[in-house]
Amino acid sequence: MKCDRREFLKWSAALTAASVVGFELSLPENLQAVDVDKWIKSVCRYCGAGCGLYIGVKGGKVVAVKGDDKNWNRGYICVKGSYLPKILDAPDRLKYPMVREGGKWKRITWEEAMNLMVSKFAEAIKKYGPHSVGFYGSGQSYSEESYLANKLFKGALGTNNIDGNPRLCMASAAVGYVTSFGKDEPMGSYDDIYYADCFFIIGSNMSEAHPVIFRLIMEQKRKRKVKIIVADPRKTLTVRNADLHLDFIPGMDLYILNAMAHVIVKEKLYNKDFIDKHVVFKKLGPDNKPQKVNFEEYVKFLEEYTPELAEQKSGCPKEKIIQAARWFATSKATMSFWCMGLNQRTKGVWVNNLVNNLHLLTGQICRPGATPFSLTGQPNACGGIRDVGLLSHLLPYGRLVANDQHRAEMEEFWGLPKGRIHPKPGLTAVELFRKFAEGEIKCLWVVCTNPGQSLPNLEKYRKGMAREDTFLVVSEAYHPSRTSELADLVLPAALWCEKEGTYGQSERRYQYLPQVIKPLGEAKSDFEVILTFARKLLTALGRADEAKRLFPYKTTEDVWNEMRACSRNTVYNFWGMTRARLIKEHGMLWPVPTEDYPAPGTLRRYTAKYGDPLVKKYDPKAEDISFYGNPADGNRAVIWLRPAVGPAEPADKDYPFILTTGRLIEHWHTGTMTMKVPELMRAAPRAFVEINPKDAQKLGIKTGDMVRITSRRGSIVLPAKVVDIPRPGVVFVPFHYPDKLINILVTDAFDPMSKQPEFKISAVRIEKA
Amino acid sequence: MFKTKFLRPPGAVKESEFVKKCIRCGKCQQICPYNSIVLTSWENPFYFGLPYIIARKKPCYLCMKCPPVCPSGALDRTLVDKNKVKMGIARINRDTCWAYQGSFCRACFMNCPIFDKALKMTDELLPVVIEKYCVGCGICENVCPVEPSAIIVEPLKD
Amino acid sequence: MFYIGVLIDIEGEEAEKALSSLSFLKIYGKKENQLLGVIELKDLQEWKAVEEALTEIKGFLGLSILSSFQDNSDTS
Amino acid sequence: MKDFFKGKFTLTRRLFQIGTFLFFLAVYYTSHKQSFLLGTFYSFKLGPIHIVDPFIYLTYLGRNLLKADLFVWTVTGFLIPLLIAFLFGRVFCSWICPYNFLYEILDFLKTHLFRKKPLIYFEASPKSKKVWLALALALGIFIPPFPYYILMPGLLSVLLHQLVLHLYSFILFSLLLILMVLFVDLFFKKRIWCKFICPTGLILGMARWKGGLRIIKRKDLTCKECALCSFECPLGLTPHLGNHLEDCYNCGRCVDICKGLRKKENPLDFKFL
Repeated sequence: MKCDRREFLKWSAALTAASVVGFELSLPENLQAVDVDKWIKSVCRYCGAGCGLYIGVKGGKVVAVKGDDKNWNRGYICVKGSYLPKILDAPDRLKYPMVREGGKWKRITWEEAMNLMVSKFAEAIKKYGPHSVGFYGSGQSYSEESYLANKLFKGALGTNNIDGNPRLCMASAAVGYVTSFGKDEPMGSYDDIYYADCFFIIGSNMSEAHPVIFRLIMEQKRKRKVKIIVADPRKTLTVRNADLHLDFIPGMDLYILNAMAHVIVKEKLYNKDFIDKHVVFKKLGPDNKPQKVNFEEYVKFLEEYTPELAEQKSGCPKEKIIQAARWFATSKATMSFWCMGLNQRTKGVWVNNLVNNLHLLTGQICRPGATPFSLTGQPNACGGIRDVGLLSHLLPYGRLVANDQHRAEMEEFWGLPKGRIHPKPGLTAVELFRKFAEGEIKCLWVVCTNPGQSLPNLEKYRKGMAREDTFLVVSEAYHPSRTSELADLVLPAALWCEKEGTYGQSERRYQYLPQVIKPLGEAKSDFEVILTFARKLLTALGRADEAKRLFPYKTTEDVWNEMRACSRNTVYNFWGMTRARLIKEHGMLWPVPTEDYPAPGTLRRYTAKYGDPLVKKYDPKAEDISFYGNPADGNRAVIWLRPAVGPAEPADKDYPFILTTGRLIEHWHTGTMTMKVPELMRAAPRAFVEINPKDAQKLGIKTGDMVRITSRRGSIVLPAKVVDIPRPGVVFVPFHYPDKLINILVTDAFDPMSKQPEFKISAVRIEKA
Repeated sequence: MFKTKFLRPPGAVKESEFVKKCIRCGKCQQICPYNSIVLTSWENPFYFGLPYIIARKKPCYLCMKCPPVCPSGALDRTLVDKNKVKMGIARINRDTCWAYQGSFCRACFMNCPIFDKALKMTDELLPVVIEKYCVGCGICENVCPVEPSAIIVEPLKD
Repeated sequence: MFYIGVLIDIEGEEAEKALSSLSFLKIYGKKENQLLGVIELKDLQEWKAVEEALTEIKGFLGLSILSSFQDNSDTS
Repeated sequence: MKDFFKGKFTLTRRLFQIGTFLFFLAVYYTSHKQSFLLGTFYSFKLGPIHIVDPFIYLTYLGRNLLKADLFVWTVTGFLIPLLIAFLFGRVFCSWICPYNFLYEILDFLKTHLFRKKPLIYFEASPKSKKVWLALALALGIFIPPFPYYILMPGLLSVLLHQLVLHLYSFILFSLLLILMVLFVDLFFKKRIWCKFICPTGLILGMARWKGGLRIIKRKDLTCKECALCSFECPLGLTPHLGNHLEDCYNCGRCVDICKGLRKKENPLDFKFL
């Protein structure tokens, strides 16, 4: 980039000015970041924010990445996104299939690998029936790949033992939305950030896990008077920029949320006519069946949850709770964000319901700036798993396995014989690996995820995965990882821009990722692998005709068209999102019923006034707001009476501390990709345990001392980082580091409704090592 | 052509005085648990044997073990509180720092031992060094993902 | 040095010609009767002189400041 | 190889020299965990006391004068080597100093490999030694790095620690320096370093008390004037003439050799008080 400093600064001033008033100024050639043949529009590989970016290619290699300034992220990307080019040719990329023989890895060809896999799966199905095989998908594979796997296992094989790793991150949010609004997926979008006056962030460290969204909020904080409330037991960077911080004992946030509802009701801050028109009240009856109640009973239910009780239980001062409730209710538009802090809990669904309740109670919903927004962890957890239905209790696009009518619809759509889809929901992630450990599941195929490091109570499941008599196949781009080291067969997978497909991020925006370079070595895209496996397995099972009929696809576009058709008469309806439009646009938000429906699609759902095309279709007589996803309750949303309950494993005498795990900005989940980038390793080189200075002083621990952390399931030694981030009594450990498997200590108790394990709260003991 | 600006161990007296007072006995280097201290040789033969810290390779983690063992008063023997250390001041190069270039990175903020005092994040999520509290330990320079580091600790000039 | 991104409202051709001849102003974009440019100042005291120079030009309606960049590399 | 250790005093001296080497290795490998034993021959911390090389401390005082930090333990540490020298003469040089040990090893190898006529040893008058010491002190005061280019024991011990830490740039620099010094000392002017240039040696020599430990030639016993002791003396002195006291560093080699020849009543022996 040969231009002097003065020139660069003048151009920066011009460009910034232009962007403010929407002038079209293109960068002159010499100011391009680096000399690049061409820039190709794509999406970041990492978190659920789904930042659009341009990939710079030069001579068949990816050399640079820059933010897509026409997408929602307006050209911003975070530091790990900026280093994406470095993960593609990282040292231990898996280049060819390998099989484990006597503890050593032997290289084999793709045919041998496929034949071995097909024979193993076919033999298991013939001998023990279809329920003896399983599939563990990922919120990072592309939507088409997950749809294929779902169709193969639920449709062709007729087993529901297929689950995705969003069971560990988004299941509670999904069930929360379904119980509150009838259908899954948030109804707002990032566009609401520009209208919201009050942000209520709970159980989410946005500055680390969703940095670019957080940047947009901070931009609003600079430009207009906005109030930011953050409820988090750790004083993260998110908290340090907030106006009000609710600091509480982890697990006790149900008390706080109920207390906020209590204040809103007592001070008459609720929106009575909204409640009358659009809300019903329910509680779980004695026989665990939902029971309709009226508003008065809800008020009586809230009586008990006074701010004083909340303070006594959660340790959060009552003035702050009252202040938060008032700001939440009286602001012109309140937008709430939450993430794993609420989802990864044994009461995940309930606490999701409580946040939705606050929005329904105060009418802060279905208008610009007012919406409950659940942040997604993985880039395709929404588009590829929750929408495509790759969870053991789901069928594509809002259909449930347990619902006969839905099963009939899918069997008819896929052209399957009656009754092929099994009526009972299958095993969820934790149960799937429990059964695999017990040997009931004979063959398991893990694609694009790392359960060997991310499952809770890890030791038990790692032993299970290492069993000799079961067959574990892992499709992964890197080897060895903490899962592929336990596998019997590893298949090299194409990575990110080495294959094409679509991602669906948190705000229902589907975006297309083109293939930019050839896969490394013999790596193949999961689409190809699943397709060939499906055809070979069905022919091996003697159903060659079904193989041809069910899997006729040649490219991912064929699958995409089938998916569009499948979503046509559902609430997800994105029939208008043809592949061509997705390639042209910077992502589109469904529902997009027709092909000429303007980009970027529907920013807000359930409100006709603010542009949801399906309200008129599903609820003609509604004049503006209609929760058409919940016809059973008359297109009304549900406020649930959820009693406040503590965590499964609270701190006690011999385990006085609470361990919470989480992410850093530098690394992505189990670090198979980001730990190959030296710059990111420099910024976050090793695992540590964050300890509050007061606790550290009591235990005589200084930064850098080795500390032993013990829970009921195991113990681990980590360097201490004494810093005023976690509240007294809480310690934090990032789960990225393969050499320090913190998930061994984490409890695998899970939410009875969503089956999501409680990563966030485990009781531990700390002593100097 | 010889290096003249050295980042001295914590508690060091003024540079001109340090050169005269330090008897180059290597005790601070030996006690340092992180091997952060190296002795000068080719960099500048006039400073042969004087201890200094290359923050980019190994910063000073302020464990405060070296001042007590210094026999000659080159390091202030009584210094214990890491907040009172003054080794240098960090300077951010806005042209290469990710945060100032539109990406979002906060490695220096999260690893600063004087947490949220010596280095703060502004509303625009840009790192800013507060010179009054920055002790100049070099941890930020060590963790900065950019090569060469976008935040450099400049040793104290007399 | 300061670089101020500005949007200037003008009326008539000669105003544009006059503006583009100014030394401290560089025009980057033009739309109907609006010019987008960058004013370069050695320091803030110079701003008054710049403002007088601009207001003298016939057809100059007004300007709005949209962005500002400071180059402190030579001062610190 | 055997006669490198031959002789009662020589054997114990070798054990001292090897012991010192191993002692420093142990200190460097445990220096992260303990702070009781730390340092090099420039200054060594023993518990609270900072033993310090006299020349280093004198130049330190000279460089800093009033601003010098007269830490009580460092001052006591400065007096200890002088006290030992006062009582036992330059035993530090012969029994502890790594440079001398290295020199003796190389000298031993040289004499065995080349078998050539031994070079003449460097001689210096006491007056010139005093002049050089004064000059060295002045240089040490006005050019801070000066002492570290001429004090070999300190440099060798720091070099050993850098070897433990694998800091190769410093190792290369100091090795070159030491090899140059050894070359001059072995091939050009034998023993110039220990007899003249090394200021610590001069200071310890001057601090010697006449009544302290020394090697004397007894008058009452006849000496056969075989001069074997002078031939073996590592400093090239002439104990058989009895005029060695000026530079002798009490290594005891001549006493060993003399005993070796005659079973009893040999004229050379140690004397203390």
